[in-house]
Amino acid sequence: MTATAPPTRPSTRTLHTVTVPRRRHAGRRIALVVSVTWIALLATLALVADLLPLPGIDEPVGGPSLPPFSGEGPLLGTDAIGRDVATRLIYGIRISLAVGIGATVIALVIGVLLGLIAANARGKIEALINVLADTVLSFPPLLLLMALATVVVPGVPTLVFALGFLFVPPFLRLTRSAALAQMNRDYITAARTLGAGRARIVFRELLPNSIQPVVSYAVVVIAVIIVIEGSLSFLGVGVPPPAPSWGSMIASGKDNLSRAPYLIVAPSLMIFLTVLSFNTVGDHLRRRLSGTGAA
Amino acid sequence: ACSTSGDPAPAGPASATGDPVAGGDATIILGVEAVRGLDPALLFNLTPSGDANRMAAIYDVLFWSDASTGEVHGQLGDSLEPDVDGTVWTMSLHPDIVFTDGTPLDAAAVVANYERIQDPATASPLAGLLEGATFAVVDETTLTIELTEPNLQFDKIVATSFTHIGSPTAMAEDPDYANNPVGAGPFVLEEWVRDDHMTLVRNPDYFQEGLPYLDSITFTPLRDPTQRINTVQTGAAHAAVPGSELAFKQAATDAGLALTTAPAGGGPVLMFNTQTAPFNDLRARQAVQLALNIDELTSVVDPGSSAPDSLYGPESAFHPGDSIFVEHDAEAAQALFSELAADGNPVSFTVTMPQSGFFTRTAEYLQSRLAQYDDVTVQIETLDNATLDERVFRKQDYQMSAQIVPVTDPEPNLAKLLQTGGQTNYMGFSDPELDAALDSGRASVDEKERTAAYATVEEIVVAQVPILPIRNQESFTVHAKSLHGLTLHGDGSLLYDRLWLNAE
Amino acid sequence: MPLLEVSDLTKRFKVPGGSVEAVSGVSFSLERGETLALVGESGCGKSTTGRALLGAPGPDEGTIVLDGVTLSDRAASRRRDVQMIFQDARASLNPRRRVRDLVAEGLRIAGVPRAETRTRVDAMLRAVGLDPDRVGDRRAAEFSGGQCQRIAIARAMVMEPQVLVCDEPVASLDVSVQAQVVNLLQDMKESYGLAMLFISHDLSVVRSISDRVAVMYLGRVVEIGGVDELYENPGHPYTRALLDSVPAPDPAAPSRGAALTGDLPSPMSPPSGCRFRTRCPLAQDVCATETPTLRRTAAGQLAACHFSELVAA
Amino acid sequence: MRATRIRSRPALARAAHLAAVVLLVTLAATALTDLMPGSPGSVILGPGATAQQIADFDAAHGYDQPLFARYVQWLGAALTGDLGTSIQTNQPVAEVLLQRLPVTLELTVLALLLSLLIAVPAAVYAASRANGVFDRIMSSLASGFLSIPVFVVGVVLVYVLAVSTRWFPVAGWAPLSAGLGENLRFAFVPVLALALGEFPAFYRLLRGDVITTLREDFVRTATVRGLPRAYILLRHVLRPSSFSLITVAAVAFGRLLAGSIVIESLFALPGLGSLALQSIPAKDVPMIQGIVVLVAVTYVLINAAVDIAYTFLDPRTRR
Amino acid sequence: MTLDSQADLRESGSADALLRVEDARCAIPTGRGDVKALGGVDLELRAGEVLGVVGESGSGKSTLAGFIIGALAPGAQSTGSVILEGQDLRSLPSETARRVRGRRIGIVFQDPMMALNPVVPIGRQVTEAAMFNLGLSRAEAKAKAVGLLRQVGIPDPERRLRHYPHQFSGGMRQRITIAMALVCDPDILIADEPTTALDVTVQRQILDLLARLARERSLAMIMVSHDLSVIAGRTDTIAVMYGGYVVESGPTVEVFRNPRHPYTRALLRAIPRIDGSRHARLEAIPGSPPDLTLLGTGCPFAPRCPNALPLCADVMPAVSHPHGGRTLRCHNPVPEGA
Ligand SMILES: Nc1ncnc2c1ncn2[C@@H]1O[C@H](COP(=O)(O)OP(=O)(O)OP(=O)(O)O)[C@@H](O)[C@H]1O
Ligand SMILES: Nc1ncnc2c1ncn2[C@@H]1O[C@H](COP(=O)(O)OP(=O)(O)OP(=O)(O)O)[C@@H](O)[C@H]1O
Ligand SMILES: [Mg+2]
Ligand SMILES: [Mg+2]
Repeated sequence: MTATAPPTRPSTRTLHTVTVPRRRHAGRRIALVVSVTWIALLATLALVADLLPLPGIDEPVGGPSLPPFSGEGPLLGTDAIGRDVATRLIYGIRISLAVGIGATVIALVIGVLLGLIAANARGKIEALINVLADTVLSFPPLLLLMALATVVVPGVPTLVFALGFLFVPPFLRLTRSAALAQMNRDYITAARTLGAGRARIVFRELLPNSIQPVVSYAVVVIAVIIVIEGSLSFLGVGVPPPAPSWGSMIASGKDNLSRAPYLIVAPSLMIFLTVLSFNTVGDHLRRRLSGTGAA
Repeated sequence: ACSTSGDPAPAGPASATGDPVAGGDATIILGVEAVRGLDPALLFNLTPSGDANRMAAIYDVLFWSDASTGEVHGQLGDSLEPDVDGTVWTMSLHPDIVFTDGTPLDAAAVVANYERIQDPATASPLAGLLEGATFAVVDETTLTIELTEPNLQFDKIVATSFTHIGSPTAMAEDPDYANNPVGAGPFVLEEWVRDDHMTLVRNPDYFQEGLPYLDSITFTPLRDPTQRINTVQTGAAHAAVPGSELAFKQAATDAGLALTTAPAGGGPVLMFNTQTAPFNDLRARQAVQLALNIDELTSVVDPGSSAPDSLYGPESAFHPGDSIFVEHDAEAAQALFSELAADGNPVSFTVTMPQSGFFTRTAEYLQSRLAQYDDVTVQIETLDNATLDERVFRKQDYQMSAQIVPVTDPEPNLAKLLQTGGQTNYMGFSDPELDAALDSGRASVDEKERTAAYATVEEIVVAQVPILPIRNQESFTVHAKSLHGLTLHGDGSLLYDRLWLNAE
Repeated sequence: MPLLEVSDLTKRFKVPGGSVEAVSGVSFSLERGETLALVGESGCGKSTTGRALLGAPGPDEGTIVLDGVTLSDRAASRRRDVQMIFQDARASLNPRRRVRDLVAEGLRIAGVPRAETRTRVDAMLRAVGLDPDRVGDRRAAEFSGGQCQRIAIARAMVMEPQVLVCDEPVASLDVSVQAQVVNLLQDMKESYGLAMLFISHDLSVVRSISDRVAVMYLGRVVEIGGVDELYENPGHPYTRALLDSVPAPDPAAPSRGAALTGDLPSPMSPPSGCRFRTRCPLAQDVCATETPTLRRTAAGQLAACHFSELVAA
Repeated sequence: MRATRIRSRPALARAAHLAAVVLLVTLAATALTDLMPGSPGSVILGPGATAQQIADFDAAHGYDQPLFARYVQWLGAALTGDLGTSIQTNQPVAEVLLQRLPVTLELTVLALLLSLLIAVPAAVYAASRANGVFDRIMSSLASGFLSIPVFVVGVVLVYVLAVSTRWFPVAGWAPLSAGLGENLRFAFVPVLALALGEFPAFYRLLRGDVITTLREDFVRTATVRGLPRAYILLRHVLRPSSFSLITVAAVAFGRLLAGSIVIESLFALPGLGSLALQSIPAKDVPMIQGIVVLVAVTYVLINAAVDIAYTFLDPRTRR
Repeated sequence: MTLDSQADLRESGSADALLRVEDARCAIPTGRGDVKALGGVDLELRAGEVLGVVGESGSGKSTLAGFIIGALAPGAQSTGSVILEGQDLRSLPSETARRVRGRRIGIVFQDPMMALNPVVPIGRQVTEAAMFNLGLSRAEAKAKAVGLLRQVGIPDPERRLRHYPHQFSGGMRQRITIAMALVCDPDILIADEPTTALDVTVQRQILDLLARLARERSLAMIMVSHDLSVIAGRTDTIAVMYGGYVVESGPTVEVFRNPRHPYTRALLRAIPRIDGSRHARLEAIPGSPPDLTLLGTGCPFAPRCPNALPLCADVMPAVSHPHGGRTLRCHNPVPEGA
């Protein structure tokens, strides 16, 4: 449909898409600012956690399951073992973010590379990459994670690699379709007519122009993975103790739901706010970059 | 004894509602599915939340041991008596018991069951317990069992491991016997949809006239313990076995449910691998023993449970009365830790635990409390059951781990655990004196001698610390107030002939 | 010897459900300093022909000889002698790169030293009417269509090509800006002695810029000749219809001739014989069976029509 | 117009693709179980078994052979429809799978339907009044549910809908043979839990696509021709906005089919998830392979079906 | 009606205008600031008249069309009135106004591919408005659609009702959108660049078709185009737009013969002519079109204007009415007859 399109005059279409009344932005902008602040706060806390005057993550500070804000025990109470909930939440940032960001980065790097190769090579190599992607996609993910948990020592690195691996196909596909859309653009042709080699075209022309949707998607994937990590703890294949991931805190608090519901409230809230923030940022990036989904 | 019922005639709170009435369908929630079927020779998950309850309903029991005291009572069997030194045991059965396929449950059937277990082709995990034993049918209801060495406590082994008898005909003829069990118990398997439900209906030919009371029993597996209690609470089931965590007792009581419990001895114990560093050094084991405050551990890790004060349960004849367990002593513990560190052998170890709530919490507790001492470091490793089996139980590739050892009577579990080369002696522990004491406890007819022997056992365990008991065992079933006649046997499963429901 | 000699150029594309012969057997030549216009309706193969000269993608059949050298896919360095300006200038510029980098790209690939690149780029930017110091560090997305077209021209010209292929360079521009770009191209051509292949569907612009015109219809050249002869005395009914369809910017001008009927046939199954016959007012039975070849007309150009002498009437 | 439009691939290429994927997936499943510690024998026979017993058991089940030989053997049998026998339960794998599939399938289909039932009207309405009160509420709800692990949703739903109100059962399953009403009563809470996890993605996607479509010229044309708003949304906007939704729903279908383990375990549903949960620790290789094949084949078939569905939805892909 | 009498009526503030646009202003907020797409436009259309609106890209032509048909960009703020036979459509309740417009005003857009829903058969797209606005039954609407499609030159219309837009060529699609615009028998047809997306030969067909239909149905028509050549031969009156204003308007012949606004004049000179001479240098207009977000208070053409006075940069000239039914917005117009 590209080739048969008759010559058209410049259209104002591109401009039309940015049309959103500013006043309505206000709420969204506040949400964005709050989200970015929250993520920045988390990042800071994760970095300086060791410098803060906190008890150790495995150090008992009071009786078990003390409620938060009760006056007895620490501010956010203690968990079932009597450890400080606040401390564990803060150290939990490291794990949840490490898993979320780590896995996303792995998926992104591999996915983007394969996606670019697929878009460029076409033919047999593309078919092979498609088979691999569908293989990963059609392998029951939880089965893989559970099986993997028995093969290698469960832990953050394992989780990061496994989840990263599972998320390669979506990145691959996104990159491929973004790259394919660029492949027909004249600036690629122009570069080719100037004698640019394949690598130069892929990395100088294609990559920078197809990476944007991938990056905004990645932010959303971070959020998705944080939630998945939470669910994995329920099946016992999440982060092993005593490392305090938010998911494992919820999973261990779940059995106590009737007596100490606050034990799952705090980590749930952390996941909730963090995931919400990443989603907000992701949405914002997507809107900024694509101009769709606005309004 | 059980708190709600111990005697065949129900006593306690349940009796307030009157005499048993016949009829009714009960649903009972268990923790896991009988994945591998219900062949008594292939007993695996013989825990109350697993196969033990199903087996008891289908096969009934020859003999049962009281879940609290370990006393052995007859059911399908009448008596089980040793000769003087306990080498030859004579078992007599109730007359005229028939399996639900019509074949008789007689002495020959029992022998056939036991010989099948011995047959290597069966690959029964129980084979070891019957190694070398020979059986003889005396008459239709009597048989003898000759052991290779004297064991005056063999009745307890029979009551826990060889108490379910299946129809030899069915076993021989049905290649898929495990999925189509035929017993002589109070109920007959009618329908089994795996992971959904197993329906049993009343056995009209049950040997006790008028029993069972119930028309049917449905077992449903439910993995999540909280959900098991929820189900009983909402009336969708009559009873549930929430599992080994005692904290659920509280949840059940809060939900207005009844509890039937049987406090016993033993329970979860920490195991020290005495074959490798650091716990090949007695001081390291002692240091941990001194460092931990078991009372606190119990209340933190499993609120609602109690700390053990002996290897033997509070109702056990062998309970010493005054505890000889070592008191928590932080300073002494620190001294030992420091001493070991000074020797160049600091106590640094990994605790390897199953991925269940209780054990994981125990590990975390351990780590958090030992973290307060200098010169100790603890790592945690949680493994799924298969890996745990492989690493800890088979290869003994661990430093500290845990297992649950119910000790209603020292025989057979305590012996298996502590004797040199014992079946569950994964600690690699060996102490001749202890072995002698166990042998004498097993072989002795004299109660005094037994008491003395087991007192010695306890002293050695406290001094040598191959294991460290961390919680009292207590079997319990959560049930609706309408369900009566709960009798806990063995590790805490029910006897199904006497269960009854009153219409509410 | 002409600078560029294209003979029997054929290019096919695979499309869902078959293949399209976008260009079939097109031949033409281009002298030094000459401008040849390629006109025709949408989809007739103009761009495909233009792109084939650059090997983007190269032709399936036919030869392209530039200055005596046959351009094969491998003669990459010679390819720099042919440069292209695209219809949508903005789309032909990588939006994430700075103007200076865009223009310098070809020189860098060719291995021209850094300092020389810089001076040549700046000089060329100035030549197209942009101030290198003001625009050099900005990105293409910040410029208007006309400015983008200037950047694209600079990028092509800095390579000092012998042939410049302009694929509808002004079609996307406003009238007031269009004139600026057309004039710039004229200037470039004159000062660098370029040969130009000017692809357009706008016959008015073509008239003002080209020396010779080739009219394409469904992948074939139906008429080729000097611009004045062709405009005054078209030798092919299609050329005639095209000229008649162009509206005059004059309310008083009478509309000429009758409008063509029907639409362009599907390029996947072009009509037999003369491809224009389905819309041709002069069509006879012979047109369906015999493919007309290019023949010289009375006015001097070449036309592929069995009845070219009737066209003028 | 939209990038998600997929050109239908030739049937042969598609079949080859499917075969390759299924081969790879099953090979991976076999290899993975091979990497797990212990052998089937050691798991099945338990810690008490002797090394000899284990070796005998493994040999009897063919696990002494190298991975590849075993795989080829399995594949040969599988091609004739024989998926082997479960090591753990001795049941034929195919039979067990057939028994489990309806539960998971019903769960998946209902969850998908319910989530679409929530997402589609909400998204269309919200998009047509973008930034309105409804839009804001729905978007926050969607973000909220996106941010909660599914088991937390499940646990809370149990408390609200089962334990405190007793409207629905806490757990368990009633097959369709027990009557539709009963079946739905048991299915509702788990289905709702799954649907609440899925709908946000659908909602957000569709909302965005509807907003994009609303900017299309043909919508403007329809508006200025005086057509009623609701008619335009239904006739003109929904269909061209639903292409990506269908792709994503297909992926969700595959994911649910394989991934409702958490919910199946929480609600004790006799589906593929609980089967997987039992089979993995037990190293029940034939069963694991069976589950993987089933899920993979369904996944690939669903995606092929979606490719075909495009043809019906989008006339432009038709020949 | 002669040109002169038309001009007279106009000057007397004609009451018989079918459609009148008064002081149309429109600002579209964007991330970079408000785009002043219309700065105050007045326009008149009489029954049977063809009005050409011409101007370069971004000059506000489409916005003006949108203003008339009530379809501005979301969030756009607009004032002014659209008076159809004495009734101000913009003061009616929006639902009513939309129905009135749907009935009385038909519109054809630039790109027929975009204006047709790709997944709905064209039969439905043509008939639906008739069913809703005229209350026709399905069968009646269908009969009407068949007739219309035949009228616009779609062969075999009964069969083709079931086809989808992509199964038609560009020219046929544009014919279909014209049929869609005519299905409610409107009095006014607005054609916003109806042929820009089409080839010259097809453009000719469509323009001829529009002219024929306007004549046969005595339609009043507003033809929007950036191409003076398209407008030249086919309109009665013309309005030249620049930067959101109508800078000059009047009878087409007059404006072409004697452009008074410097922009109109420059534009006419910049157009290449098919009958022009070879290598004739075009007269380019320096500079580039205005950025409507940065518009000051002055004349938007001032920066490019050869006649600009210092005043022009600050004050937008008011509408003046030189004779002959023309309007002009210029402080320093080209002298008449120059
Ligand atoms: N990459 C391609 N894949 C498939 N078909 C193509 C491709 N490029 C061009 N075509 C087809 O080849 C034919 C000629 O296309 P080309 O772009 O050369 O025409 P054109 O004369 O430049 O048209 P326009 O005026 O619209 O630019 C058309 O039918 C088009 O559909
Ligand atoms: N939805 C919108 N969002 C932002 N700006 C807009 C929007 N619609 C129009 N504009 C701006 O308003 C001005 C007038 O646009 P309009 O589409 O009316 O111009 P036009 O004369 O029709 O141009 P063209 O010939 O390109 O169609 C332009 O500057 C344009 O960028
Ligand atoms: Mg082209
Ligand atoms: Mg416009």
